[in-house]
Amino acid sequence: MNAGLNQSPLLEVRGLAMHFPVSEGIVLSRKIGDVKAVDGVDFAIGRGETLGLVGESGCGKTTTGRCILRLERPTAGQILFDGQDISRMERKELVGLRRRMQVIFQDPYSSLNPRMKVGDIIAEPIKVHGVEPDAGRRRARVHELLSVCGLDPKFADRYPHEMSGGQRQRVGIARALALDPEFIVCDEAVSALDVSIQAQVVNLLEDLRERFNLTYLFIAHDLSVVRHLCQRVAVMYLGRIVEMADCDELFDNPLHPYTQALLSAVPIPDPRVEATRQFRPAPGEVPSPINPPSGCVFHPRCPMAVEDCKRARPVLRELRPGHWVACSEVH
Amino acid sequence: MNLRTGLWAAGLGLAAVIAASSAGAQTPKRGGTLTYMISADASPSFDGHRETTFATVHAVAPYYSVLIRVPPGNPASTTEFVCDLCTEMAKPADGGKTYTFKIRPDVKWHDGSKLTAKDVAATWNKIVFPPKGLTSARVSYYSMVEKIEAPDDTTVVFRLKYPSAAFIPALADPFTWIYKKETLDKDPHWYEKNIMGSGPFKFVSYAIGQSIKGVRNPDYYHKGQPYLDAIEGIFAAKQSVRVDAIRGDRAAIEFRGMPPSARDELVKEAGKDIFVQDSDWNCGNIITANHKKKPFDDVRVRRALALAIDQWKGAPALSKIAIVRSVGGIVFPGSPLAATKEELQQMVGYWPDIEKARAEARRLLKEAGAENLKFELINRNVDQPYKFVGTWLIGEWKKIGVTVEQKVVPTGPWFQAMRGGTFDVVVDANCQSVVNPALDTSKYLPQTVYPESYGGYDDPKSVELYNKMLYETDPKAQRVAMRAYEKHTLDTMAHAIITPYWYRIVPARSYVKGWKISPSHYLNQDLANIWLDK
Amino acid sequence: MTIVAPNRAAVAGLVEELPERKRSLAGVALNFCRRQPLGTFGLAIVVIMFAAGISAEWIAPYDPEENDFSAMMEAPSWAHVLGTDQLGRDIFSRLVYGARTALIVGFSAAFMGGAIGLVLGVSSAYFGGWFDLLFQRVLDVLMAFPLIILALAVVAVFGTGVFNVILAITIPLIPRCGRVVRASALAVREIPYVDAARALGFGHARIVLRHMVPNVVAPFLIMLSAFVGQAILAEASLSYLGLGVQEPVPAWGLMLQGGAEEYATTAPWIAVFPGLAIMLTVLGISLFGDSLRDAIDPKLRDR
Amino acid sequence: MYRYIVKRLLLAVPTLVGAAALVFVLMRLIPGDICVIRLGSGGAHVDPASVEACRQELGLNDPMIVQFLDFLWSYITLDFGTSMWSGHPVTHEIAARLPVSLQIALMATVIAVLIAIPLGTISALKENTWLDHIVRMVAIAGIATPSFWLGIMSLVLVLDITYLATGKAWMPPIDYVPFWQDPIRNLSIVLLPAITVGYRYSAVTMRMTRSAMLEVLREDYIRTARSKGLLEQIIVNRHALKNALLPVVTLIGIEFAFLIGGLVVTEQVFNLNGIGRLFVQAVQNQDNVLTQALVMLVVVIFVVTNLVVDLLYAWLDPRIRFS
Repeated sequence: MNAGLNQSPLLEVRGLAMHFPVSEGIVLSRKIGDVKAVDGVDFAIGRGETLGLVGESGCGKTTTGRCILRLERPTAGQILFDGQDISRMERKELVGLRRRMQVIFQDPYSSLNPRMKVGDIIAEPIKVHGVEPDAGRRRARVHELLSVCGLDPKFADRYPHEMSGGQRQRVGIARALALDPEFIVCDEAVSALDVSIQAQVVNLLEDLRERFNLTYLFIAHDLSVVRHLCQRVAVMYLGRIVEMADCDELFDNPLHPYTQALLSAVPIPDPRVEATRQFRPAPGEVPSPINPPSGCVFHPRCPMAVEDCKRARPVLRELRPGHWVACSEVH
Repeated sequence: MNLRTGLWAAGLGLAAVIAASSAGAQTPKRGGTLTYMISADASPSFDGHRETTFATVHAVAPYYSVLIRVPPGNPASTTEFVCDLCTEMAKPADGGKTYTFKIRPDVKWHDGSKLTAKDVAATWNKIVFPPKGLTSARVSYYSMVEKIEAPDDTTVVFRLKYPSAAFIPALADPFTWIYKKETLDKDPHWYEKNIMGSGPFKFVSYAIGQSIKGVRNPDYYHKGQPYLDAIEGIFAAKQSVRVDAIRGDRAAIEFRGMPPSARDELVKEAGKDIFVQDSDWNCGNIITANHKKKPFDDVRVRRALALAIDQWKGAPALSKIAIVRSVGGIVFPGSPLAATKEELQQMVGYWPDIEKARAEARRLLKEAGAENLKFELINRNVDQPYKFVGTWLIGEWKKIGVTVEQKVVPTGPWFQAMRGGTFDVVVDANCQSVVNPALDTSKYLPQTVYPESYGGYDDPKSVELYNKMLYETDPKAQRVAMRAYEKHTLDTMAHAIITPYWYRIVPARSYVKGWKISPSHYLNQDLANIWLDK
Repeated sequence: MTIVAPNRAAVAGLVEELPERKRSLAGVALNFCRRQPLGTFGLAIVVIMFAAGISAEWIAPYDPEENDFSAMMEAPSWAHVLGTDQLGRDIFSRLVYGARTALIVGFSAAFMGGAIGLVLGVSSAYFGGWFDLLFQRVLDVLMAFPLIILALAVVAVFGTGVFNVILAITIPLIPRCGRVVRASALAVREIPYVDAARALGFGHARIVLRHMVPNVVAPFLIMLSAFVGQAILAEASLSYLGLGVQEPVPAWGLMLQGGAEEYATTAPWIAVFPGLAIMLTVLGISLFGDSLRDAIDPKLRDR
Repeated sequence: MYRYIVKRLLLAVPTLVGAAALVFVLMRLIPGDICVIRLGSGGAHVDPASVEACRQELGLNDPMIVQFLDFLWSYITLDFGTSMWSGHPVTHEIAARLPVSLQIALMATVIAVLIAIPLGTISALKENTWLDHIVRMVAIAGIATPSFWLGIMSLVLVLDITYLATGKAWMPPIDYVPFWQDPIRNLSIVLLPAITVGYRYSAVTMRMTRSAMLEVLREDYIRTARSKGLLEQIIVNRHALKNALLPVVTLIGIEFAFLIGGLVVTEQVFNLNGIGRLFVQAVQNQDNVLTQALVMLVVVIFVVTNLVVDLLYAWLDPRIRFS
């Protein structure tokens, strides 16, 4: 599926599934089920594009990101990166991929090794991948990267705990850029930051995209940030994509009942409260991913649900040009 | 023999009174319980035929009779043997190939039944010809025996393949307890876990690994004996525990032997309440170099190792802290076959001028290209006297520039190192019960002739000299032949270094009477003649 | 990619001044001494023992391995300040040299056991899966063996000698360390910088050694101080059973073996001084280790 | 709950098998075997033919794998074999020694708890005072002292003091008698070793009590209680101690499991016929069957104590539930 793209995509995900087995017993353990964290996800991202992936916590968006990064080995499906399926690659084969695909994590406090100096953190991948064997030139490169990310190069001699959250996140970004990647997964990259800092970092990301022709998968639950940064947005619920469209189209004209509920939940101005509050756009509890509801997984909470929704799993259909919805009841 | 009497000045200037012969003068009193220490963890099984440790003898011997034994009144004798179950010592007949013993008719088993010659013959058949699946530890002592029969209830006949002077001493082995035929027929393993004999004491109880108790056998055939009402042996491998036990009068005696420090401590504190007997011990540590390893294949190196050791100064010093005392050659110092001091001093390793000896040792090492020799000395994890001897030797060798690391291992690995020939130099031991130098010195023969010789050498000359000594019947000529064998072993070939012989010191509460020390801790342990002067 | 002048975002980031560096090392030490008098006392003992061990050649008045049969079991005097042992060796000299042996055995066993336990514990947490399961079972097995029994068996297999004794003590220390380390490494493993390292394509060895090990090392170092004490005591116990360091090497545990019990009443100085040396050293190390933990543990630091 | 216990016990199976394999291999790595030891330890003759017969009799000539499978199978059928040294069933051998060791272990535990908890608590309450320093010194000295040395010294002291006082040295009896047979004799045997072991044990426990108390005392709810003006006594007893006890209980349990190891040396010093001494004998005699049985026993004690500790933990802290 090549949803909504005119050119050949940089990344294409087909039928991606990630099931974590749940077993019982110790000596003779038997499998009693799966946590279906990701259960058949398809999307594609064009070069230079930013795709937002939104949903409640636990919907599988982070797992999707980790599968693409191959921090997990997906249970099923294909991940085509620049036309090459990386979903089954072994560790050694992945080394080349690592240079082209990077990640920025949510928590700037824990994503940096506290025992290493900032300079070493950024220099390490350059050294390991043999990009720049010369130590002096490597140091210069680190300084460049720091300034690109808006940090005084003197920070290279500091430890992460001597820096603020925003500064650390810039170090994280600099590290991600160190290998000169084409594609970056931003896993809730700004969620943990204060609003003012959030804006700065979002601006930085935007800026870097333009300058280095980067492609982002931007995973977030904060819709306003997504709207600011992304060209397209995919909405996930319980391991599946329920709606995907161009950013403005989705925000202005959400079709899936879940998206509608999501958008109707007004953000609370205080970012700290916003970041921590239970994000529950629809009535009822999110069902367990071990035994997801039959048919359409959203049907127990869906205001529009009909009897048929319990049976048939709705497919993602292109209702309007570039606007895909997985709901049998919207037309 | 060689039982020392008189005053013995101890290291701390204390004197221990030893008056072994005076004990017999008093009339024995009846009654009382003797609590004695057994210096081991526990007897393995109760079957003397199967076991080799003195722990088994000390624990179980009082419950059994034997055919013949060393005289209880003179256990130090190396030549005299007396009857226990027989009525008279057998005379060799048939050119020394037949020995006929008459068995006492008045012997009862502890279960009340009568002991007959059939029991004796059955027992000896088990010892000499163990059925398959049964271990008999001393089979090799009896290789001359062809047949053992009991033609009637009072007669046992031993038929030999060839006449042998070693036969009667072997028959007096202290482990050869007589078992009941009926029981052996039912279950030859029965005596491993049970005790039922005809000895001076009846077995009462055994607390596993802790103690063994018995009471007087009223039907004992040696009339008047035993004097004690009851006995209790307590196992304690740790020396300090045994010393403390005697010190605190929790036990009256320990029969194996204690180091001088223990005696000094006891005498110092309890004075005349402690009575000490001591004797040279038919045990010694032998230093064996592995002839199969360089540079020990070189006789010069072996001689140098022997020359470095100042036996004459070391022995008296060591005797203050360890259970060793007399400098000797390959023959037990008390034996008529043993070398005199003058004879010893002619040999390498016993030179009176130690400086000259060490200079020679250095010269030999240099000549052999083994200066700055370094090696590992395997020793057994036994304090007394193994480790003391080892430490002393290392100090001596250091004086000729030889560096030695001592590697101490438990008994199993120690044996394995010797048997497997994986050592450089090892502290070996030779410990026999009945003093019999002609047989005891076979230890120094090549391994091809004597399997428990661990030097790994082949030496036809040595075998020739030994055989000459063995078959010599004239005592004087035998002594001369022994000197030649000894000189060859210790000097010419330097196959072994003999460290000072062990010295047995047995301190006891002085109310313990009647027991006499012997050169072996295996002998004279049925306790029938002990009485308490309380 | 080429980089040009700082851009808009970069300028926006330069908002905070660089923070001041932490206190100097001397300041930290001084503060430690003031707050932890017991720890300082312990440190002093350890330093003295180290000094004794290092400069044994200059301090010891006699050769510690030289038997002197003319001076056996002499009570403390001016010639032999702590007396002589059963072979006439100067006890003070043997104690001084023994400090070297004790520290070598204690520290090598603790560090080797600690280091192997550290790497195994972290690897187990990092790799997870069957490796971790297997590792945990192996730990259970080894932990269930009493330390001294395991050491006894190891010595029985390999024989005595300083190196083998170190080995015998090291092996039982590995699981004790591995277990604690694994627990903290499991927490570290969940921290995103480990994921970041994986995403950057680093090898397993680099991730374990460079990213995980340094971050579990603080509790580990404190545990090490306890291990050093345990190792010294284990050596003494092994020696007591006759399977420790062997004569004539001067070692405290060895000095307590045989002689200690045999002459405990007639020549008590033979037993008393080595025992005191062991006690003081282990006491010093433990006091220091405890205070270090108090000083580092943030939960205990706030007062 | 029962599911949890069953699960934990099942989890112990691989541990048991692993321990079995380890001790099996270890014992066979030791050079030599029980036959040369029993036939040769007297220092006399070791007749090769007798050694061979003995090896045959004890099954030491069977292939390793056969021996190991036999060993496992015998445990499955609950037949623990007979000691190669004495020929007695190992259950017999162990049963004879267990009472002494258990009595000392229990007495040491009681002594430890009685000393450690009050002193540890006081030490924490009076943190950084001279009292605290003294208690800590005493505690750490207990960990730092080689227990066998302490045993030797105390034994000598008893002998010397009684000698000086009465002119006749008194030492504890040497052969163990169960408490119900002769309480005085029993206690005079067991008390000294129990105190020796208990001191070290109490030292470990005291340290843990102190640090656990300190931690709890800094919790907000204790501060609240204090600020409310509650009596110190009540705070300590009702609030702090109860919560501080959790890690202390764990430690007591784990140390109890390790006590068997600690007894190895103490039983040597006092010549007690217990499990620890038997262990050393079995290893040194290379009595594989007995050593294996003892290791299995210790592992079982270890597993069971850990389980009991966890259950106790849950009982003390209702927040912990098993799932």
